[in-house]
Amino acid sequence: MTAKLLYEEISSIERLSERIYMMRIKSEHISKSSKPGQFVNIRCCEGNELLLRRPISICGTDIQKGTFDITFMVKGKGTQYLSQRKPGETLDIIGPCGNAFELSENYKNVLVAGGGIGIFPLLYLADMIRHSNKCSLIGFKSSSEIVMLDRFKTCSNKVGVCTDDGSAGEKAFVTELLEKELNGKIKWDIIYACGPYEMMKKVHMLSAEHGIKCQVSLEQRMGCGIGACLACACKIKCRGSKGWTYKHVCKDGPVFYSSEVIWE
Amino acid sequence: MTAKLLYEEISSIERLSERIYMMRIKSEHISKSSKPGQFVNIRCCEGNELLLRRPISICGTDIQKGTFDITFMVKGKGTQYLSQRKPGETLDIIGPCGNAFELSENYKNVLVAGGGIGIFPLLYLADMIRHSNKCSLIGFKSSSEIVMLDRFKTCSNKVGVCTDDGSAGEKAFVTELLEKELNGKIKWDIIYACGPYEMMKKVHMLSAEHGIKCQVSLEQRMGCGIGACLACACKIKCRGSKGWTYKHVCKDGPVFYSSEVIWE
Amino acid sequence: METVKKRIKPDLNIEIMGLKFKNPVIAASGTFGFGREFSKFIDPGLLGGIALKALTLEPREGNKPPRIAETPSGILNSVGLQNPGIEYFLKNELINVKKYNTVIIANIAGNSISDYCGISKKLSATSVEAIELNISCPNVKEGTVFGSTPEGVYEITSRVREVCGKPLIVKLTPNTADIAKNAMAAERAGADAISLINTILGMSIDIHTERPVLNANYGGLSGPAVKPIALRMVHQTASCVKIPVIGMGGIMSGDDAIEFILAGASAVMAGTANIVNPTLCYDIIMGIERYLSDKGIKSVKEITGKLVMN
Amino acid sequence: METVKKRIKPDLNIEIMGLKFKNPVIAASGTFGFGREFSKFIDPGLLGGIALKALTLEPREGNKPPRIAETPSGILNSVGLQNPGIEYFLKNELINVKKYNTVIIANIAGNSISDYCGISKKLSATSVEAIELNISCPNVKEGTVFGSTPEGVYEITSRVREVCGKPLIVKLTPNTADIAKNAMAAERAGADAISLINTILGMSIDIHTERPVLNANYGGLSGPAVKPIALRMVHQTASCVKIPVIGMGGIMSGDDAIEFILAGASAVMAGTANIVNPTLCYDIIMGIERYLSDKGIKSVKEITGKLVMN
Ligand SMILES: Cc1cc2nc3c(=O)[nH]c(=O)nc-3n(C[C@H](O)[C@H](O)[C@H](O)COP(=O)(O)OP(=O)(O)OC[C@H]3O[C@@H](n4cnc5c(N)ncnc54)[C@H](O)[C@@H]3O)c2cc1C
Ligand SMILES: Cc1cc2nc3c(=O)[nH]c(=O)nc-3n(C[C@H](O)[C@H](O)[C@H](O)COP(=O)(O)OP(=O)(O)OC[C@H]3O[C@@H](n4cnc5c(N)ncnc54)[C@H](O)[C@@H]3O)c2cc1C
Ligand SMILES: Cc1cc2nc3c(=O)[nH]c(=O)nc-3n(C[C@H](O)[C@H](O)[C@H](O)COP(=O)(O)O)c2cc1C
Ligand SMILES: Cc1cc2nc3c(=O)[nH]c(=O)nc-3n(C[C@H](O)[C@H](O)[C@H](O)COP(=O)(O)O)c2cc1C
Ligand code: FES
Ligand code: FES
Repeated sequence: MTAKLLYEEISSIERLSERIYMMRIKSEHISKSSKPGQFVNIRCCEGNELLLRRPISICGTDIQKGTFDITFMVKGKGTQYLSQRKPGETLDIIGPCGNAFELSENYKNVLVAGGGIGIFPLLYLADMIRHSNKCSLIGFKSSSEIVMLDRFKTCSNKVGVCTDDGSAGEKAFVTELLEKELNGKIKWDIIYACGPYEMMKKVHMLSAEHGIKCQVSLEQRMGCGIGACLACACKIKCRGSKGWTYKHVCKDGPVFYSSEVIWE
Repeated sequence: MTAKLLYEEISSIERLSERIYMMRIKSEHISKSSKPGQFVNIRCCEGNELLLRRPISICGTDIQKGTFDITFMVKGKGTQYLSQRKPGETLDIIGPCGNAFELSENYKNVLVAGGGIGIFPLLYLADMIRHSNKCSLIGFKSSSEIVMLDRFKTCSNKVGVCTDDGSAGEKAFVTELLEKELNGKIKWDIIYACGPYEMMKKVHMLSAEHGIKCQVSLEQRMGCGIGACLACACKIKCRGSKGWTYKHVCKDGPVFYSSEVIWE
Repeated sequence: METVKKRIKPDLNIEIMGLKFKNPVIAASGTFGFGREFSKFIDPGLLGGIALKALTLEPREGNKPPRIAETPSGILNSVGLQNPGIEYFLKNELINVKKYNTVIIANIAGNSISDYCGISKKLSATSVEAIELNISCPNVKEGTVFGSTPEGVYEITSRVREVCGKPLIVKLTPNTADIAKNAMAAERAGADAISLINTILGMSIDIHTERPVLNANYGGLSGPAVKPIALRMVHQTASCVKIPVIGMGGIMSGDDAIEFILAGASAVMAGTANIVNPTLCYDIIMGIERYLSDKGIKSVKEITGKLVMN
Repeated sequence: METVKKRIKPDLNIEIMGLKFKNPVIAASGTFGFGREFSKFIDPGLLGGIALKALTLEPREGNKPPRIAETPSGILNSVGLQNPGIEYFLKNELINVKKYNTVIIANIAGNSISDYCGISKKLSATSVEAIELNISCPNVKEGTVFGSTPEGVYEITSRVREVCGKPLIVKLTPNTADIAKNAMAAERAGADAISLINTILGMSIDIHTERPVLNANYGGLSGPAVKPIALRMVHQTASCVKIPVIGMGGIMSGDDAIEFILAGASAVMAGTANIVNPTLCYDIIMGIERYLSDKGIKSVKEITGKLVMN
């Protein structure tokens, strides 16, 4: 349950697309204790040139084998470093960090909506929801960035795919697919969303319009990742005169009910 | 002849003792143009945490195969990095840098005196002197640091070995072995020396007492390694009121006649 | 030639401002919270001390995010004094942090001298062991007003001194032309110790959005990048004042800490190190011990200011 | 969603102080010598300009070695103005450096205002294109005397201005509390441009010898470590003066240069980069070109000061 500082061995690394890699890491502790929505915070350099750890969502675990997976897109120097690691090397990791998505057997019909790198934690989530009707809606920039589609198909009752440029699936935003589902026949119990801020904001608005619960996973630049440095602030509603307070993505999140978030 | 900026492939790396490694690097340019006493200046990090290149002497070349060798002792982060490189990786190198030892067919009897990491350029030197009577005197801290003894034996007519702690060879300093040779029967034409400052200073004094030419290879902390930044100053005698001027180890050296140097 | 000295277990205890520290490594303010989160990774009782996150009279929300950015061997932060306020702290946090078997230093900030005096008075009646006057935070508008000139430093320090019943540490800003003058002003005004450096004002730009990375535009630079500057300032300060100097700025290892101690620091603080690795302070302590032991030095006190100038 | 813009070859020309530069990347003083050594690795004609190693009236030997030390993502230097003197330069070096098809900036230093005036007068009669007043070198005792206060900056700049027949760049020291005030003083006194930052005073200690690594004890910090500080100062300065600002401090790539340009620099200088890699200035130029081309921006001039504050 609690995050630990760990030195864990990489068991495999695979390139899924031009910029996306999946890494499997051996870790008794994380494979046993993690839940969908949680992340690990990884040192991404030898020496001290890049000081901040990179937060990466856990996107699957194998309790038997004692491993967990992360999937990441190469963005800057940190993810570049990660992409160049080889099996057998060790990584300096803190995890599992943060709070997971709230699962419940009462949620009979579940919508999962992810955009870009936001789909990775959602795959883990969709995998772990066992007894519900699941519809996964996933969006990519273009066909060349489509990854993990098969795995979403395996663990979902329905999958909707779209791309910004129409090079695969529908030419649409995830939120448009979502709107269609919400206007359809099924009475959805909850939406889980992860992706770009504007997408999640729109998802929140749709969920509010339709009176459906919605959880989102927020991103923010992090320092410690353990709730101490107060770097990763996000505006969350609360009682009191201002009506909001800064909570912290790494400790109070990354998962929040979308209705708690002050969307700006 | 001229130094170039090169990206060259490591062809092998071998651990000679606990802290000493020999690396063979493929380089047409350096193998062809380098001379004993010259060095290469190597970037020792990915990224920009360690900005300064490390100067390492060339300790041998193979013109046929187009390779050259360096031998180095792990001291800090830069040499640590070098020691962890693998064959097939490339290094960012400037070389060959600096001025070589002055060889001459007129030198019939040649003394080579090296201490610690100073022996590496001298091995290359001893190897290249073909038609003279060569006596190599080499000193180490202790037996565990003795390397390349066989190679010195192969290319020298006589080899003297000493250690500071007497764990191998004579318990003596190189300068003591040198003094014995100078007091012996042979009339030496030149001494080539490389090693700790105090050792070279003593070698210089002995050479002066005995009226024998002496060349030393100086060390200094370097920036550019090409004579532009003026970091690697050393006091060298010159005409004029002060009697000395700052010359630069990377460009005017590293090899100087010991009589030119202002020893402090 | 090195002579091998007999290995001994060196004494890491120090005593400054009348307080005993089990070792000279203190977690720097703002990077260790009130200890709660770290206690899951490291026993805070292993540290020499903890400087708590800055406290203000009223709760503060701090700056808008992003509040942190990475720079070469450094980080910029603009957290901006987010804290629950002194009352909340006294009611809900103090008892917890006092459980750790280590010296607790309260770091305080305010908008006005009377704020600082108010908090100091309140804290004087509690069990915190010392008060660190943060007159140097670059992340709030008023932050450096008090700390940038000798006059400002003198005024606030002497006013707080009057009401402060605890050992008083004045934490100086590096964003000044002459650090030693500010340190001497603090000493004259009655400070029991000087701590430095706080962060250096800096900026980082996202070239794709064409905006500063930090929402606050500017932030405070810390980490190894600033170490040479911090070390120089600690040396300048320690050469000018008689009260103890607590040195910080980029300490990531025992060897880094030794540099500061040689330069004149009686104790050190590590900030960014905690953010990088929640157990790094312990490695720093072990590193100091190893250095002393390798050199056969009996006590860390022996090497404070031992630096020989060229 | 990014819209793909048509790829164009952007225009890197700039014109400042009435001088045309083929691109905004200038080799920083002290790191490129008089160009001779570098010309073996890179055609200096590819650069926007070269700021020469500082010149003084008389030859100078500079400081005792060691003169350089490595720090995290930075270097400390204490070369200390070693140079052959203005006469030697005019006789033996100028003709060579003028061969390179690029703008030549003479960087000058001295012990007194009349030294500076003397050199400026001499250089005004030559073919160097501009004069950079180095009133900010931390490596000589008198180095920062002129440069640390607005009054000092004003005085020396206006005196040199009177005798200087070339475009005049004043190079500021970061070792000050308020960089903008110094910049404004230079502007008022008639400077044609401001360049900054020179190095930041720092120190590094060898824990085994218990001495500073540099023989001069303190040295000047440069390289990526100082970039956030430099960027902040360039931004502060560019927000306050109307004359062009030449930004530097830790530029190692085109992206770094873009940060400075967005922050308000009309041109940039790269110093430490040359020491790391003698051809890096060219990579910086190519990197700027790539950034502009990727964004479909026609001229580098369009983005000077384009930064939008949060
Ligand atoms: C809770 C959480 C979970 C995440 N899960 C994933 C995942 O599963 N897969 C994946 O590819 N990415 C994920 N990200 C985003 C990932 O953290 C960034 O892409 C990564 O940090 C970029 O690092 P870099 O060095 O490659 O890029 P750079 O831009 O060079 O990084 C510079 C700094 O900015 C920070 N940063 C940059 N982008 C982000 C971002 N989007 N969010 C937070 N910090 C950022 C970096 O951590 C670093 O400190 C997650 C982010 C968060 C907050
Ligand atoms: C001309 C020349 C030839 C050399 N040849 C060899 C060789 O063949 N084999 C070998 O093992 N060593 C050689 N050295 C010494 C070698 O350069 C240093 O051991 C090495 O730079 C240490 O780097 P580091 O990062 O491991 O140590 P660190 O101490 O971490 O280095 C810190 C900084 O100090 C500099 N530095 C440290 N020691 C020296 C030194 N002795 N001389 C110059 N700069 C130093 C480093 O280059 C670096 O900039 C030579 C030095 C010179 C000047
Ligand atoms: C995220 C963060 C928050 C900080 N908050 C405070 C603070 O509240 N009060 C304070 O006096 N200093 C604060 N500092 C400054 C540190 O205590 C320390 O002076 C500085 O970071 C230099 O040390 P370092 O390089 O070891 O981090 C903070 C630093 C960081 C990185
Ligand atoms: C080795 C060295 C020598 C320098 N000599 C000078 C000089 O003679 N005159 C000067 O104005 N600046 C000098 N500088 C400062 C640089 O020109 C530049 O202002 C500073 O290094 C910051 O830029 P950088 O980080 O790109 O190196 C020197 C810097 C270095 C590293
Ligand atoms: S990253 Fe430190 S509190 Fe969240
Ligand atoms: S290292 Fe730059 S001149 Fe020698």
